[in-house]
This record gives sequence, C-alpha cells and structure tokens, in this order.
Amino acid sequence: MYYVVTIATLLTMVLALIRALMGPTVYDRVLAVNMFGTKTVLLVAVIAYLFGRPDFLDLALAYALINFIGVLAVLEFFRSRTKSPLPGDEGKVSEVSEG
Amino acid sequence: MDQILDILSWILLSAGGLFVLVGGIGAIRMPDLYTRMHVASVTDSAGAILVLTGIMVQAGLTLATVKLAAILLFLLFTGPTASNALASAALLSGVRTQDKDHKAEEDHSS
Amino acid sequence: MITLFSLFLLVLLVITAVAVVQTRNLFAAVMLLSIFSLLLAANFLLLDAADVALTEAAIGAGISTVLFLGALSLTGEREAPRKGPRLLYLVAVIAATAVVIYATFDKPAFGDPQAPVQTHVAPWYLEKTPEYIDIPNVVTAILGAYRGYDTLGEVFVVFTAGIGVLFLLASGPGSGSKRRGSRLTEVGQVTGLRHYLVPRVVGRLLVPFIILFGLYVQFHGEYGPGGGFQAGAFVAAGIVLYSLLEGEKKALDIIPRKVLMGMVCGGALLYSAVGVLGMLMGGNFLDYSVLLDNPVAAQQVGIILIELGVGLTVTGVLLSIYHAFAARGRA
Amino acid sequence: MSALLDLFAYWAFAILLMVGFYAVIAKSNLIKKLMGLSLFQAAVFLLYISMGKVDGGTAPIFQAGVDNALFSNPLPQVLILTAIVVGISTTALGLGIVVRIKEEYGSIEEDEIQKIDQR
Repeated sequence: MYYVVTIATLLTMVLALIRALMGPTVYDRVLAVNMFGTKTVLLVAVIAYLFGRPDFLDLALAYALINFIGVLAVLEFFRSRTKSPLPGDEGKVSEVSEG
Repeated sequence: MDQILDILSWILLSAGGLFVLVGGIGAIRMPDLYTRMHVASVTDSAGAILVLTGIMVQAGLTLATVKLAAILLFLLFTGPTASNALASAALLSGVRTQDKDHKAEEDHSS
Repeated sequence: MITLFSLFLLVLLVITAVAVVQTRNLFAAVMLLSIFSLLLAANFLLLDAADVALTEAAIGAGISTVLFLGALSLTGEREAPRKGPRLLYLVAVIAATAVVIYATFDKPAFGDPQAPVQTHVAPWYLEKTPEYIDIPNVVTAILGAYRGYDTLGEVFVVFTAGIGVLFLLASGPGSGSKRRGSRLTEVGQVTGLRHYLVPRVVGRLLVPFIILFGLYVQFHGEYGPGGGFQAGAFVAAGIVLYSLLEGEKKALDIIPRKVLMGMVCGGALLYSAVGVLGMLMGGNFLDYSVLLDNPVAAQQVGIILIELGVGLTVTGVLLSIYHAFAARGRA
Repeated sequence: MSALLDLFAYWAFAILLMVGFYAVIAKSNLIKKLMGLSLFQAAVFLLYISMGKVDGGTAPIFQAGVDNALFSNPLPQVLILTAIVVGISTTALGLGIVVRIKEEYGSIEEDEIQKIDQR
C-alpha cells in the first residue's frame, strides 16, 4: 500500500514539474518548487517505510525544515529587486568599461 | 487488532495519496495563480496529514512516530506560511486574479 | 519496483536539466535547479545512499538556492540570446553523448553484485568496520577513519574555496560598481523581511530547530545518516534563515566575521591537530587508534573529533560565503 | 528488455552529463555556464552512486537486530558526500568571480566581455 502513495506522489511531482515548466509567472514556479518540496518530504517518508529503514526519516525531517529557506530567499530576492530595479544592461556596458 | 490498524492506515494512506494527486491536478487545471496556490496548499496540508498519520499508525509507538509527528508539525508550520508569503509577494508585485490580464507583462518563460 | 521508481525519477531529472539549460530567465533556471536537487536527493535515497541524500538535501534545498539568487541579484536575471554556431555545438554534444553511451555497453549491469566495484575493497570495509571501529554507519567510518586523509584534503579544498570567495568579494566594490552601490544604499536601510509578519514569526520559530537538527546530525552521524559535512550545511542554513528574516547585520552580531574566520581555520586546524597528535603518540598521521588505551574507542573518539572539525569548517565557510554575497548586495 | 533497463541509469547519466556540457560550451551567460557545470557535476555524482548500488541491498548502516543484510557499496557514497560540499564551495567561488566580472565589465555575457576586451 505504500506503493499507492509513492506512485501518487511521483505523478504529482510530474504535474508540479509541468507547472514549473509552464510558468507563466515566476510565482507559479516558486509555487511549483514549494509543492515539489512537500512532495519530496512525503516521498522520502514513504520510501523509508518501503525500505523498512525508519532511520531515513531524518531526511524527511531535514526537508521539512529546510524547504522554507528557499521560498524566503526568493521573497528577499524579489523585495530587493522591486525596491531598486537593477540598472538596465544595455548602454551600461560602455559606460562601466571606461572606469 | 492488527488487522484493524492495517485497514485504518491503508484508508489513510490511500486518501492521502488521492489528496496529493488532486492537489497536483489542481495546480495544473486552475485558471490563475491564487486559485492554484489555494488548491496546492490546502491539498498539500491535507495530503501530508493523511499520509503521515497513515505511516504513524503503521509505525506504532516508536521513535519513528515522534519523528513523523515532528515532520508533520513542521510541514503544517511552513506550508501555509510559505503560501502566505508567496501570495502577499505576488499581490504586492501586481499579479492579478485574471490570468490573461498579466500574462504579457509577467511572462518570463522561454 | 523500486528500480522503476528510480528510472522514473531519472527521466524527470533529464527533463528538468534540459529545461534548466533552455530557459532564458535565470531566475526560473534557479527554481528548476532547486527542483533538480530535490529529484537528485530522492534518487540518491532510492539508490541506498542515505548519507549522500542528506548532504544533497542540506546543500541543494537551502544554501545553493540562496547563493545563486544572491549572485543573480548582483548580476541581473536575463540571459541574452547567443549568436553563434549553435548547430555545431549541438552536433559536438550529440557525438559526445553517442560515445559515452557506446562506452556504457561495456559496463556491468546496474545493481550487479559481482561488478568489479563491489568486489574490490568494499567488502573489506563492510566486514572489518564492526571489528576495528565498531560504529553502525560504515560511510562515516570510511569517511573519518579509513579515508581520513582524503577527507582532510576535501576539508582544505572547502577552506580554500571559502578563502577565495572572501578574497574576491570582501574588498570594497571596484570602480565599476560605484553607481550601483550608491543606488542600493537607500535599500540597505531596510534589511531582512521585516514587514512580512507571518514568515518572520514562523521562521524565527524554525531557526532553533534547524540548528538543533544540525547538531543532532553532527553527533548522531556514527549511528545514522549524517556527519560533519551535513551538519555544517544545516547549521549554516539555519543562520542564513535568521539572516534572511532579520537582516545580515543581526546575524553578524550573533556570529561576527572574526568568529566565522575562527571556525573556518579552527575546524581545519582541529582536524590536522588530531592527525599530528596521533603522530606524537607514536602512530601514523591520522591514525586514531593510539589516542586511547582501547584502540576501538580511540577510533571513535578520533572520528567524533575530526567530524567536529569538518562541521566547524563547513559552517564557517558557507556562512562566510553567504555574508560575502549579501554584503556585496548592500555595499 | 531487461538489458536495456540495466543500462538505462548509465544512459540517463550520459544525457545529463552532455546537457550540462552543452550549457557550458554553447551558452554565453556565465551564470548559465556555472549551472551547466552543476548539472555536469550532478551527473557524475549519479554515476558513482548508481555504480555502488547492489540489487536487493540496503544503505550501508548496520541495524541492531539485523544480521547478514546485503549492503550497497559505501565507498562511492563517501567520495560523493564530500564532493557535494566541495562542489557548492567551488560553485560559490565561480559565482564570486562572475560577480566581480559583472562589476568590472558591466556584463556577464561572454561575447560582450570579449568585445570589451578587444577594444
């Protein structure tokens, strides 16, 4: 019966991957990554029992704790970007190279 | 007794698998970011609760159950928080609820 | 069945890799790279490599995304289309792929227990570890004791890379970035995600647990998946999370740069010191068995000490690198 | 069929390796090149770990109460475990160099940098 969950999780991973590939907004991609993280936690937990090695649960615990950092890093990245848009790349090349 | 527990955990695991899959389908089928986020996060939480509880029933009263409970707790903390943060960031940057309105300006895909 | 799952994940890995290369938006590429890392870790677990999967989890999910995003915020996220002989590159790559695939026909079948890799030295490790070192995790035993010299080298590579990043980024911004620097100072006032209330509260709650988990991985590495490399990455990830929430300044108040440098150097020195101590007590370099009267217990003590050194260095290096990138963005 | 299945893991490795290689040689964006390098690295990791897998084996961590379990090869795992951490450190070094290039040249596109250099 663990197989049922494993297969469901793997199929959902495919769907999340499709969402990450399609976009259309960057936030959709972040959402897909977040979904993927949760699915990985479940997958790892189920695999640990599929193998009969409960000590692998450490790995699921690790992902449950760490996944959050990625989303926050993205937020921070957007915040700094929206407050001060990066200078356009065009026209800057010649200006900077003289320095 | 063991059989009852087995059946219980089987039901929980299958329901969890179903919720997980529904969340995935919803993330593909829903029309705009916010509904997708809604489907994904709600089914994520429900699926995680069901699957992890199902495994907990199998594990019995061991250290593994404590770990599973910790995993569930952290998932329930971080999942909705990430959704909240993501939604507010999307809202601040002007993603609207109608997908076709902003497609042109936000499309960064190749 | 499990092999089929693994093959399925491999297909997803290839699709993700192609998408990473194809997408023009570098931010999307970073997101896909993070998915790639999750898939890779799941695949490592299916291939019985729990320690490696834990390392990939610690590095790929947290630190790597943060570093790539940090670099992107300094360089811009759009990739210009390349004007070049793309067909030529494609032909070269396809030819190379064909050669590598042709080479795989001579490889022993996947999972063959009689393959040369499996029969050379691994059985000896698996057989002798309970006798010589007596810890359950054979991976840690090989890492710390049998191949301790190799690991020392790896630690020094990490050390050198960290020093290199500090050399590159710690000096003041070059003449070229003056304009950008002044633009960013007004943003520099508002560091961290202060106005995101919910993430801040929940995130602060998580920080101690991540660091606790890092310590658990550090000191439980002899008994389960884990060790200094993973622990260092986890602790660093916890502090990076704190820094994302509260701003780099507060994170630097807790662990100042001097302490970080102390950790970087101290860890590497601790590792070497254990080796030299073995020499002074009459053994070979990195031979732990002479440290105590009981050689087996001495091996365990030696492994715990060098894992501690590894953990310190990795934490220090990853955090120094993060702070170097973050400070560059706010300079 | 089973022979194909046996080698599939290695083929996936070959394709991943070459996808990374393509990014390194064909893309002009330096960060993209570094990403290609990470993919290349990941492919090598995958090759090592796949070679260490033994059919019916389990992770090389002794379990209390389980004797005579078949273990996968621990040696490749040790090599790759350290290589992952070394990999992120060297990638960070590469990113550091890219950031400095951006500061000096104002661009991270290879062609533009070459154009500036020729002047």
